[in-house]
Amino acid sequence: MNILEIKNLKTQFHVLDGVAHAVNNVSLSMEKGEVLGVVGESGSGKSVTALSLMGLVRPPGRVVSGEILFDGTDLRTLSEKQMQDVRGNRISMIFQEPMTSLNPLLKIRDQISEMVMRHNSISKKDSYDYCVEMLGKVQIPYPEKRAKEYPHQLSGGMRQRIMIAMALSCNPEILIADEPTTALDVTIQAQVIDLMLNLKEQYDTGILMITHDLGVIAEIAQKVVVMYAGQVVETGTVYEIFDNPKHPYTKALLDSVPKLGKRSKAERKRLREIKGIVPDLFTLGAHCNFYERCPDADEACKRIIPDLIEYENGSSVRCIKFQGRNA
Amino acid sequence: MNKTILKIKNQPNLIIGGIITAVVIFMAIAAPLLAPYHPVDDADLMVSEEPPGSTYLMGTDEQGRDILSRVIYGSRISLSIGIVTQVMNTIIGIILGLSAGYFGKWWDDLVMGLTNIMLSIPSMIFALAIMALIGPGLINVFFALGITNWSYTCRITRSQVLFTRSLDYVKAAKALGYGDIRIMFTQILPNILGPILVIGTLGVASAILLEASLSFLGLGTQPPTPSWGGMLATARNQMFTAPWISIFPGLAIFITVLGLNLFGDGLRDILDPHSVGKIK
Amino acid sequence: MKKLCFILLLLFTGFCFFPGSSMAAKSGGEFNFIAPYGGDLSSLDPHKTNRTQDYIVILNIHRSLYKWSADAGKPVLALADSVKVSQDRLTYTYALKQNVKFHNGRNMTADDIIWSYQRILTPATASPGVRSIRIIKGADDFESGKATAIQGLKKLDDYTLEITLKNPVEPGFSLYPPEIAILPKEEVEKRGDSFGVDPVGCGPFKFVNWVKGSEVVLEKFAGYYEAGKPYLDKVVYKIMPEAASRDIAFKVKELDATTVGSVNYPEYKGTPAIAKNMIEVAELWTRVVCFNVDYGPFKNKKVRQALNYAINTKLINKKLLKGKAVDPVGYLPPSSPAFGTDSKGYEYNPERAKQLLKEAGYPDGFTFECLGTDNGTWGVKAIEALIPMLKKVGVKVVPVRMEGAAMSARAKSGDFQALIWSLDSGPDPLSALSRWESVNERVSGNYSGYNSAAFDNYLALARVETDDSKKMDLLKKADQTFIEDAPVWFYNYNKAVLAYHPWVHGLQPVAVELMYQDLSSVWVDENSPRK
Amino acid sequence: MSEPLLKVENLKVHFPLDREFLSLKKRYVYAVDDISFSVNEGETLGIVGESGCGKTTAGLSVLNLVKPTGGQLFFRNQDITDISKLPKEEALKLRKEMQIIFQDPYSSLNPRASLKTILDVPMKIHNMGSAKERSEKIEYLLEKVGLRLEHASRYPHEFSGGQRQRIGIARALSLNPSLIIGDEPVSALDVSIQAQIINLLLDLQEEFNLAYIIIAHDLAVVEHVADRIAVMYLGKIVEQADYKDIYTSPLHPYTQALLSAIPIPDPHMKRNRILLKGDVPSPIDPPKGCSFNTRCPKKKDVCEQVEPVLKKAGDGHYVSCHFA
Amino acid sequence: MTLYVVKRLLQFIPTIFCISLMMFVILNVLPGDATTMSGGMKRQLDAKTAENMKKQLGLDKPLHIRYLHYIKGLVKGDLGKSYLRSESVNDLIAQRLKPTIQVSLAALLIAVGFGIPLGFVSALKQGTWMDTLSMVGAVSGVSIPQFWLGLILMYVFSLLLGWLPPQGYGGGSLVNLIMPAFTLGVGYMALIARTTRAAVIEVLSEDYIRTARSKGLSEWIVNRRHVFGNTMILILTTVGLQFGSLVGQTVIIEKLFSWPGIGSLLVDSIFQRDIPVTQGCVLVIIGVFLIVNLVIDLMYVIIDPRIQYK
Repeated sequence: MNILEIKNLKTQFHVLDGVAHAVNNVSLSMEKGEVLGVVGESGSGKSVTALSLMGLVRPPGRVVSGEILFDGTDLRTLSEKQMQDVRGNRISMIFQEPMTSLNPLLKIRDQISEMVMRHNSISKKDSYDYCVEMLGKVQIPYPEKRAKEYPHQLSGGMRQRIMIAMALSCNPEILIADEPTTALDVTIQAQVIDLMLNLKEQYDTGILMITHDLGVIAEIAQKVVVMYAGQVVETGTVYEIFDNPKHPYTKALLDSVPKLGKRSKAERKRLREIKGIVPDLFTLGAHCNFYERCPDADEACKRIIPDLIEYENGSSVRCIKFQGRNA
Repeated sequence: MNKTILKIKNQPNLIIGGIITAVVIFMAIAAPLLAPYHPVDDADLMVSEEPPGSTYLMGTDEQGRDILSRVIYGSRISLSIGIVTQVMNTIIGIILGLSAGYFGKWWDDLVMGLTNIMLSIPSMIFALAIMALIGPGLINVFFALGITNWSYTCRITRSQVLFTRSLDYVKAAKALGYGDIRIMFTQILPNILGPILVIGTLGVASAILLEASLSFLGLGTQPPTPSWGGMLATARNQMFTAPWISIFPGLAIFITVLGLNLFGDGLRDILDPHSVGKIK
Repeated sequence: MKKLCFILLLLFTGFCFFPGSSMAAKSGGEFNFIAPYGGDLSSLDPHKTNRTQDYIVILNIHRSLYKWSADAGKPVLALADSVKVSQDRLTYTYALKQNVKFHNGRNMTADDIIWSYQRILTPATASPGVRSIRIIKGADDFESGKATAIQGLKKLDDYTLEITLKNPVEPGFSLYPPEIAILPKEEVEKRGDSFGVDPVGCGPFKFVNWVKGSEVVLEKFAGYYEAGKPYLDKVVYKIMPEAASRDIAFKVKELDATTVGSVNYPEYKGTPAIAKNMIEVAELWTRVVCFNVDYGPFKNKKVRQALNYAINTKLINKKLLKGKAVDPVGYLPPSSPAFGTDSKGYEYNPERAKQLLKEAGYPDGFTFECLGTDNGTWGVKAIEALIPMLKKVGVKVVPVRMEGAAMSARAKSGDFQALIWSLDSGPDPLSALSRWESVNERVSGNYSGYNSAAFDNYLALARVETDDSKKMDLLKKADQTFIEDAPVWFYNYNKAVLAYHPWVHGLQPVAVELMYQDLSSVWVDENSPRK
Repeated sequence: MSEPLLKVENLKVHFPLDREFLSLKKRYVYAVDDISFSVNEGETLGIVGESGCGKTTAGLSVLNLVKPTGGQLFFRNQDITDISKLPKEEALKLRKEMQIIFQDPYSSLNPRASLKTILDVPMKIHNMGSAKERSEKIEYLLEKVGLRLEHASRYPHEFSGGQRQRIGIARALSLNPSLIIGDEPVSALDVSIQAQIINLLLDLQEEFNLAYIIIAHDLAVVEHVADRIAVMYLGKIVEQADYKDIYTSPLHPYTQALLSAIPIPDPHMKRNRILLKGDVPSPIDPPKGCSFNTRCPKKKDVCEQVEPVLKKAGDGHYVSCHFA
Repeated sequence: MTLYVVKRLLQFIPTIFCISLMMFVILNVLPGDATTMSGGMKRQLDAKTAENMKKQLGLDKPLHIRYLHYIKGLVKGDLGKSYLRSESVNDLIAQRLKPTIQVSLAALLIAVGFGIPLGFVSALKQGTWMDTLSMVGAVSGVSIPQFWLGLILMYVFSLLLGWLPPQGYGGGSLVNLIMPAFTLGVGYMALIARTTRAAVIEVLSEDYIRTARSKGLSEWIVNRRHVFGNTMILILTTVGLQFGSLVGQTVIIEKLFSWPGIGSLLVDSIFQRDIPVTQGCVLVIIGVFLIVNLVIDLMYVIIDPRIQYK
């Protein structure tokens, strides 16, 4: 049973330079309690997809078309009021920048309790107690004390834990994590990822993990969606993606990352690079978005916009050269 | 380039303000061509205080001078007051702010101390004291207002310099062997002109108003110089007996200052959308 | 007897104003007046201020030995019932009123007058009134510390005072001004400096309070020596330097009376309801542009005359000042006893002016700077009006607006070419003209630096002349000489105008300064919003 | 082996904090606290560490962009601890020798200068040839870093992040330096661009025999480019070794934790993580004894008392731990 | 905190000292002195009396001696004695300070009361006609010469409508306060509205606002709880800095409305060359500015937990 299914989502930004096709016909699905990794470089549309899903795209951005089926309901048909009931309650989100994502003027417990009280009929006092409990769950030392502190008194790692505590405080069905560890140091990142996985088990929350870091994806995700220039180019299980990538972009991406401990004197010279740059989202042509950079591209790629081909349940790839499972 | 035009198109403030400013500047430049009479010499007491009519479109003042001509010539005076004083303020502010922010240490302390002192003296009062010292007159107004209002520019320049100085390209310039002066004027200054320009534009507006206030106290430009502030101040006693004498210069000030303010606001929105916090 | 006469007179005047009115109807009510000159008052200690603004109020708190009578056009006795003058006109013996009380309840005696005059003369007081007291014999010795008392001041008994003068001059002119007020010694000493903000006098009104920068409130002094007066219960002086604000305040009936500037003059004149309630008076102030006779072109008499011919003075007075001025003849105004009825001033004659300039060696004219203040009547505004007129004869005038204090400093130092000012030209014609004596420095008011032996001579003769009409003749001749020499451009004599609401009665045409209204005889009828 | 190109001895950089009112004690941020290292010609030294460990400050102070508080710097045996004290000519010559590439491609280029200006002015300052020669050099540099000549008149905002980083590299190269400090040169770039820049750096090193100091938080990147790696923690070097030794035989518990924390892009590799407790302490009040003792899984009493010294643990392998 | 306040108060000393020196020099070299004639003077003092007066006032002593004397008094909190008025400057200012503070605070209230909502509306409706209208309206306020506005208001509300008294203090009653305060506050209002608008727009783009929205909070709550406070932090400084110039502007307003404040006292005393009074007024106005800004800084502590003064 898919708890979330996005179909043909299109989100555009109407700015002075023209129209940016930030999310261009994205479809993906996610099962209850699963960790879905969305990987892509900057500008691939992964964050905008998440914001579209939350109904938090602000002008000049606009969700143009598509369906966002959450537990069978199309979120796009809900009123703003109904959407507010979903946000934070059934779907919650944590962001990349823990340093700026909390209101500097409010105490931690107030920031958490305002959300708990918004979605549950609970007294302020109880919500404070609950807040302390949640802080304990995200392994914040001295939760009673911390709850009364302000964000600036906490380190980045702490704040991200608080964001997680907050996001989980209403027992959401889906937690969207938009690059939750990118701004953190490696050792702290390890702590946070560890924490998220633990909590996922505990709460049975599905996680939509958005990141550019293939390492993080490999560690946490069960299923992976690879995005490029506003489109999904490949989906599959984490093993499929990493062991046997189908799309040339996925392949190139995996090859271009320096891998720890894999280096020898000879290998030092050659990291595999992807030539060129990410295409301009304002001027996408009627062709495969990756063709300019693709090592395998030919004339045909220049003429056709490839479809996302599903070759197995839940696995698909967007490439006209793809010939089937073992090609 | 195209993008800039698009940006401007989206700023009604900037367009309205820009048009008004342009018209006033045009008026100032082309005053001798536009004005039907000489603003000072063509006075005739026989026709004093004529209401607006076909001969005198805006009427005449108590000396029998054509108000339209005086308003047109007045744009020269009032604009030059605004611009000259603001250029002076800006130059002082930039030099002090730039050097203070860049060199820091005791010089910074000194400049900031001075700036804070200047900031705490209301400009009206400082200008008043200076004008009392040197007496009324156009050049004196330039001077008095030109040395009173630099503290804002200085402060903002300094804070911008502090911010810009920490940027990597300034470090790179240093590593590349750029000298201090070169860094200040080629690496830092061009990148902080935006907010300074905005302050300057708004400053032009406030200088025009300040001159009007000084004129009210009898310390503005020297009659018969047709400055709008001076005209308005002189005519204030006739506001109800011969309203046209005060209305037209008053409107000229209002429209020009409004235009400059809108222009400045629009400029800020384009150049420096997040500038509020930087004033600190 | 006297008292009876007085009451009769009072009743008579009362009937004239408002037939059927009684004393009771007259008394009571509040009167909102103005203090229009410059900013706030400085001090209500008459001996320590020289500002008209302060005198307007001081006048009604304090009393001097004499007071100005608008009817008589000269000073009359105030604190004395009568005076005996000696043959040589040097000794005056005053029979002081016995019912004059200070606001603290004490009777005023000759000692108070002596003490007050000594205080004025004491250098530490730095009083502007010293000049007035210097007419008394022995004043110089006292001033320089050589004597401990003024020789010419003698108390015969508590209510009899003898004053001996240096010269046979009319002492009333010197002793009437508000700054020569008689003060109660004990109150002055008790209060020290703060006497200026909490004055005690013997005038018709008691000081109540002074909201600095806004208003001064006085209330009726029940013990005032003129029976039945004052009528008003309360007087409020609003400190209002802005003419436009005054105009509105008057129109909304917040003021009972206001001074009218030239700007509003035609309007007020043209409004019948107001026009019939206006007092106009040719004040004893002459407005002139002083030419600095030490400055190049102005050394030549012809140039100065030429400028007088070149300016259409009447047009300026008519249009710029809207007729709120009296066209000039000489220095002395028409209300002065020495006004030369047969003397003629300068007429507008640009041809003559050109001719004279040519003769003087300035056929192409010249340029000069003229200083002036911001004043609406006798400030740079008037100089501006000269620009086109003088341009016609080739002379360029550059107005230089200055603040009063700065200009005054330059006037005194002689560092100017010309300046416009309003000069005090009365009430005593001799002292008015003596300003221009060559012995006087610029510091003492001879701004032009006028220096004429003939003029000096007339004045010297007039000073010792005991026959009044001969004296006046001499002064007329002096004025004529002054016109001829034209060290100034004769601009106008001030026409002061006071407008009041119909419920106000008893304001007087005071020629020395229209704002010097003695409010003791002013009353308001029941139409007043404040009664 | 000949003398190293750059020798850093006991470098200290302490930033004073604003003094508190009425308090006599001045407090400092101990950003870099007594580190020593050296770089040979043509060699790459990698410096890794987490944010706030002082690695960037160390790099900047080598270039005299931050004044060292203590210690000495030698470049080709010349004392360069304070370049500003040297004669102007001399100082300029030294500036030429060492250049820097920054992390953020957006703030490292003057937005108001065209590419040509960015490259031309430094050469002009150093009197490198006539206008024509310089413009030829610009052409050559652009080609080297993979940009085209027609780009020369453009302004930084017209380039993508990767291209900007190339401009930064061209700018550093323009003076023919022998040492380039790369301060997180690829961490702000997308994965696909990262590889391009790493390859470019490696190519240039080979061609011009450049020495690099690559400062980064990403151990994988550093390991890929460096010959030797120094690991920094709280202003100190805790371990220094050949790139291979760091990975295969890390001795310091911090290095071990760091290595284990790095996510590997391989779903089959589920490792045993060494999870460190808590956060990095503030460099204003570094812990007594071993600076890592607050988080160290192997902590003993001695660690709280005695500060370990950097000791030799193998061929070119140094570590500062009581138990390594 | 107390320590911080003490520290700040101590920092006032050099500022006040510098300003007093600066103003002392400027004022004492002004042409003319207290003995020369100025507006409304009846007659010229004769030379001897003028000299006398100068001696009484100590004006015959050299400048630095006078300054030393002045500073000695200042240290004791004594601003000296007026040259022309029979009062000490302390007393004079004490009487006039209250009206000025009253009118300034009322103006501030009007400015803030209208300016902040206007700025909010404008920012929340950014780009709409309401935005343009509020901003043009706000900017208009700052574009009218104050004395002109004052006279127009006087004309309309006193003469035509008869609602408000045209002038005077009226014992500080509200009806007397309205017009001067409005005239003074309207320009300031524009500034606050503009600053607020920019601040709100800035705050709206912050990450924590997105977080707040992601929690399911309604727009109203987001604005009230998250936007408002953070906006205040951005505009407080402007409010404080501008309050100084507001007090400076009372010079005009007080003259116009016969308001018995320190501004009109200052103008009068400049024109009368009553230097101790001028000096005193300037120092007090600056003192007010410094204290207001100290209060603003302390308000930061209340609003912004990140700021702690020790």
